[in-house]
Amino acid sequence: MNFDPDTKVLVQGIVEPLGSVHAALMKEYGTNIVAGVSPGYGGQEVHGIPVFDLVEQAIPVMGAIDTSIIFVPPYELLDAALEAIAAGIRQIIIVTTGIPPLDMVQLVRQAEATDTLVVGPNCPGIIVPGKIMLGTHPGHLYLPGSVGIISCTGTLTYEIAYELTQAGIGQSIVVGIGSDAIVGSSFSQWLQMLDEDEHTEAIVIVGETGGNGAEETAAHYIAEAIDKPAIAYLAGQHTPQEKRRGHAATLIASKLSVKEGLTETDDWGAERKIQAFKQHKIPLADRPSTLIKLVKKALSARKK
Amino acid sequence: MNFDPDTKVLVQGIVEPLGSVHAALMKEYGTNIVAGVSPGYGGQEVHGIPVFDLVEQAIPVMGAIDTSIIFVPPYELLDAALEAIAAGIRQIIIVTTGIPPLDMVQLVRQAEATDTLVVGPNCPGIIVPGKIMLGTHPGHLYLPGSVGIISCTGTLTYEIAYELTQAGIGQSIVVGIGSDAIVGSSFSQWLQMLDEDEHTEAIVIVGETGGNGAEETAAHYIAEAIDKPAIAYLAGQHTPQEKRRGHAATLIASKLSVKEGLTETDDWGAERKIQAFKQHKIPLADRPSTLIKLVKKALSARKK
Amino acid sequence: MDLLEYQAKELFREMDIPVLPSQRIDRPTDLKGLKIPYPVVLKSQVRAGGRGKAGGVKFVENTIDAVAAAQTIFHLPIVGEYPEVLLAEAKYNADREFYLAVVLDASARRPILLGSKIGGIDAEAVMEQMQLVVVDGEFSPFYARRLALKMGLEGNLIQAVSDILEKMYQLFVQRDLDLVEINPLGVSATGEVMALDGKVTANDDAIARHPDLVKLVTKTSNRPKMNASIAQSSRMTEEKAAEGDFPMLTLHPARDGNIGVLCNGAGLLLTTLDLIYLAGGKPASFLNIGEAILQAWTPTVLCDRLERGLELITRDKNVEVLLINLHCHATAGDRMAVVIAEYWQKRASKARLPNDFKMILRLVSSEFSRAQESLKDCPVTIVENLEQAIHQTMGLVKSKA
Amino acid sequence: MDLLEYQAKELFREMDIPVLPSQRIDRPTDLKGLKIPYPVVLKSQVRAGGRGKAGGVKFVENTIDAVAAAQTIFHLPIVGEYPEVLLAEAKYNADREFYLAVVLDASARRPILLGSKIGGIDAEAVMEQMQLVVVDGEFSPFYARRLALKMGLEGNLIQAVSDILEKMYQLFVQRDLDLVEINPLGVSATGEVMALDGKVTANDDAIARHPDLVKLVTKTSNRPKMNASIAQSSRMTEEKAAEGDFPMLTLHPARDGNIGVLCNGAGLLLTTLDLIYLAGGKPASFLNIGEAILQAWTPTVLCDRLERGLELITRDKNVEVLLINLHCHATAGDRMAVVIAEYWQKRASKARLPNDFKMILRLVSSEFSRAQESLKDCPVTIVENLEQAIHQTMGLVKSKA
Repeated sequence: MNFDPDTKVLVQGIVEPLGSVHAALMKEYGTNIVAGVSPGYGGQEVHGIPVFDLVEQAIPVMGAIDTSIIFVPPYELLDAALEAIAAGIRQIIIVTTGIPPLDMVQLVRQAEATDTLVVGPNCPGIIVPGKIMLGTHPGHLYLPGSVGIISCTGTLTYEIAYELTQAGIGQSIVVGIGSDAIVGSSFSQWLQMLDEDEHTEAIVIVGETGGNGAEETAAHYIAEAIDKPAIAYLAGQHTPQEKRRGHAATLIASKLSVKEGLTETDDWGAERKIQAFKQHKIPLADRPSTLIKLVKKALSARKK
Repeated sequence: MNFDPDTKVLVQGIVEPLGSVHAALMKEYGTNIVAGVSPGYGGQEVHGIPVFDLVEQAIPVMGAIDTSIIFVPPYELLDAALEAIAAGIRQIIIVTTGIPPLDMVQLVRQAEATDTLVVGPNCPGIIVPGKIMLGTHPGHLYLPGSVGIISCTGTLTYEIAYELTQAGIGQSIVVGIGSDAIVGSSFSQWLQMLDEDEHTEAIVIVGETGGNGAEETAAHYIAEAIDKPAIAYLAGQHTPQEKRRGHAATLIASKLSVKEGLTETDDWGAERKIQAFKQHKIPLADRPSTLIKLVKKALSARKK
Repeated sequence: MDLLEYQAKELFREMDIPVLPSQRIDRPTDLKGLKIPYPVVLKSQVRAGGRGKAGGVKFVENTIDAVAAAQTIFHLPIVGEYPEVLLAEAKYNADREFYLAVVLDASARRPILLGSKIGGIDAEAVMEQMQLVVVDGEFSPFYARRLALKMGLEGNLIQAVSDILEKMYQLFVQRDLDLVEINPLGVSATGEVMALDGKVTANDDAIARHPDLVKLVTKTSNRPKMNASIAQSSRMTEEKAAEGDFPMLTLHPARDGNIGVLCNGAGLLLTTLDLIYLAGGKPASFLNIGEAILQAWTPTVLCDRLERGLELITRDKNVEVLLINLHCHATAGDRMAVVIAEYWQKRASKARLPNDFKMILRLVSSEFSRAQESLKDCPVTIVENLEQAIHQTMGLVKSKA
Repeated sequence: MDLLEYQAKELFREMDIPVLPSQRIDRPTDLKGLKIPYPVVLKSQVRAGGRGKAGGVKFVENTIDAVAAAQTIFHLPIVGEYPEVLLAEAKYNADREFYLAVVLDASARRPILLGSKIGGIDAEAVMEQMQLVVVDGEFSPFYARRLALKMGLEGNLIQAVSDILEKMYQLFVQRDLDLVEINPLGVSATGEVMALDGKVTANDDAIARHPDLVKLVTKTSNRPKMNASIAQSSRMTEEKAAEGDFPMLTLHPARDGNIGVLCNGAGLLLTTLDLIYLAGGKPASFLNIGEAILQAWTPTVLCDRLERGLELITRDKNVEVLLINLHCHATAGDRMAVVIAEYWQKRASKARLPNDFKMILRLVSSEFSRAQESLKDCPVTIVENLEQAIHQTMGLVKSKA
């Protein structure tokens, strides 16, 4: 994990509409965006950022690059990410959405083989308030502090950070891991990293009761391996939902013709996620205002 | 390199005609063939060797396996080799011939990623005279001793070993690396291993003046990195051959429409190979009887 | 996107996965030109499960019976879905039946092979024998043999079944599928195998790069029914339009409520709905106009989606109070406010909104004060705090009661 | 196996690599039904290079000229090869011409991409600008862009050229090819690209698993000429028979000699020939019946190949002395000796071998004495030592002189 303010950052797909907008916003926040890449646009500039045709062209000019943030269209994502890995970049944040899952399988294989951290796809990325913003977080909602947030949602991540900020509780790091079926880094991976991060005193998990997210796994992982206080907020606890299949591999269960057989319990997926946190006595909020209270409680308990 | 007599050996394709014949011959030579694999034949025995359906089934029964010798048909080779690697086997000898080159590219990639030694394809394998035979070498032609042979030919390898044996010169290890365009391990790789092998006092390179072989590269490698005396024999030095293209990547030069441009010199490929050895003052024989003399000379010089 | 059985079998045929001779039947009279000898099986081509038990599969011995059976099946809905076509297929005498599938495992983040020595419609029995192999690295046929052995197969059946699995895997990868399933795989007394029924699910994100697949699925027009429940909707709100660049907007009607909710982002929508339920309110319809971060969504696109979203949600006449909850960043909040102001003026002037229709805009944006300015002539309440927005919404609902 | 230009272009079309409208011409009169508007280029479909300079490519403006030009080209051999078909193709005005290729690099043990900003027939100029990219890992399009940039391309041409390279690579891998080459790739003034000429080489070991490729290349019957030189022959002695299981035997006639040489193994054959030349002998014909280790070569197969090999080499009437040099291991040496004895008796009794025809068998086998026994009634000299075998062979040659 290398998110110092001087970490060198590249934007792939910088001439894409979103890439251009967010490159400017990141730069404005103070992120050290040293180069952009968009094939065919080499030699141009976007918001004063030099554009190259290929990632590997930027490196002799700019030196080793730590992180790439990718905004290319979905069918070009796998190639762009592999290009970044081949050029030696070991932190990749994928904002792009709509990526074929089998492309992600290939990317995850290569990331594992090269020890590359992949965040996303379909995610707002990472922000270390006051220091660096890598993705699409609206920087003005955040406040430097000691609470780490790991979220699999999009704008709800901003909402939670904003409510913490309004309550005077700053954040050490906020990461949106993405909400697609296959994501590059998991709740558990980030829990581990935040547990080791010296600036983080408490960890907030933001998830949903439905969806593909691995909130349940996160609950078990917290109980097993995390020393710092962790608090969860799951959206959807009061909104009626259809009964879901109870198999761990949701994607499997929802598609097989024999899915009935995969059912272990008949309750909601929601209920199982909620139970996982309750079982391990991990504080679980059902609305943002409750979350704030629980976080405050955890932080003051830690200070004693 | 692990070729002790107690090394555990597996034969893939043991029910194939060649596999069955050579499994028996290897066993007779004293090789510790612990299992054979041929899908659909699990539970049977071939020459008293138990047969399994899958490599990974043999391991819990027989313990970790060091080497697999593969005799499956060419289009099944890649799968068989990947199966062996996935089961943790790190030495693979491929006797099979007629393997599509792109299958070898895939295999070489996986072998590199897993640090697996691949010998062949289209090769007679390895023999450590008096100790172990892994492949198709006719054991009765060999004599234990201190000369290592690395050859890219087939029956000519037997011929050279036989002539050394008849002259009373024993062999420490004889390896046929195979004569296909893409081979799993090269002259250079084996030169390195034999240079480090405590039982080897001199190294013989057996090649051809034509063909795909990397004899020229071997000559340069010997000059750069090998301390032990090395002697080469190239077949074909007196047989008229057509003029060949002088580019290192023979396979490229022989196919491109612009190959004329790739020609660096206009002489035979043969002449360039011969020159490489002469340039580095590596003794080069033009007939087996000369080779014997040169080996004797090298051995006696070493004893002084 | 689930393919129909006959479409799945067209793909099987392409991959040399053995299937029975069959013929697509568009209307009962097609059976007079049947080229398959009797006895024949007629099968309703629907995406829903359980067609066998529901009477959607019939064995027939001659043309007269076949036409009558086809008429019956065409008029028999399976879980609410009428078939547009039937499949007439030769009969097969299976000695045994297996289950095989290739699917993506989200937690392993790898494709997996599934197999059971028991196939067919008794899901519990199938599951009891279910075996699984994760395809860790690049696929190679030994993964398929590994599954065949875990299934307990022996002798020639190992190769026969792993050959089928290999072709299923190739199909899965070549066409970017979510699922390839054969259930049952018939095994004859002599050890021959035959895909008797098949299911193929295309991936919505990947299908656009497979024109042949698009062509195959657009041959028939019946589409899977939309599931209105939010558990699904949090993922299904946006469904790729076949020809457009952007996900379609889909309205999700709830029951008995009178509050409309429009958000950008599924999680934000869920939180907003939670808070409404907690305050005693009842939603009528809800709509997610999309995460701000969606690929290629320029401010213009999100403004356009907001406008279309407003139109869509105000069509629901049960919506008396509309709560719009937006986080605006790259898309400046004031531009969104202008869209709302313009929409309000246009609709209100044309009397296309009821007089007592109320709107609350909860907006998080650095342009909040400019947004306020844009909305000053509209009867739209604008607030920044979420709990306050809920409070005001509930106040408006109660004032109407 | 080299494909003809029009076959290569069929594959290009399949991969959506842009090619010009073209038509295959089997006889000059086909040009009367030409569907491409004039002016048209007529190209001799031969595997040999240099057809342009040799007059095998002609521009024509109308049917009369076209028929005449076709007649000329059909009767014009290119490096000894007559075309069986011509290709009639639309004319293209290229602003620039590039060179692109995908080929396997044996030393890197990886496929490589080759590209030059100069294409066409001036090989030296093409080579001067040649750039190379090794495809280390799984292919991804960035490898193609890497080459385009090394070639010095800018702007839209980067994507246009790397798109073509990506498709060439896919073709290369999907069909297991040895080479895919486009030379020249025409680039129009507006930056459009067009494959003007193409070369595709199928891999002899892999082609059997690509039935469509087998079908494509067996459409025409003209085959590459056999190169009689041993430099090629050490690899070309065995050529896969299209329908058989085992490589075919091919006899390689030398010049002016009177010694036949038959060995098992190419290296052994080379050594044997070297020793004959060193002793002042001259080979007439030589034959490699195959390495003992060839896949699935049971003793029976090798015996059969020896028998067929004997028949083949004794057809060369220049062969007065035949030296057979065999290493026998899995295939017991005595069984090979029996084959030789039987062959000798059969042929000699039918007077199909000249009276003074001599045979030397050099045999390395643990069954040497049994082999000796089998040959005791034949006038075949059997020895174990190679130099001695050469010595005896030379003695027999000299005794005949």
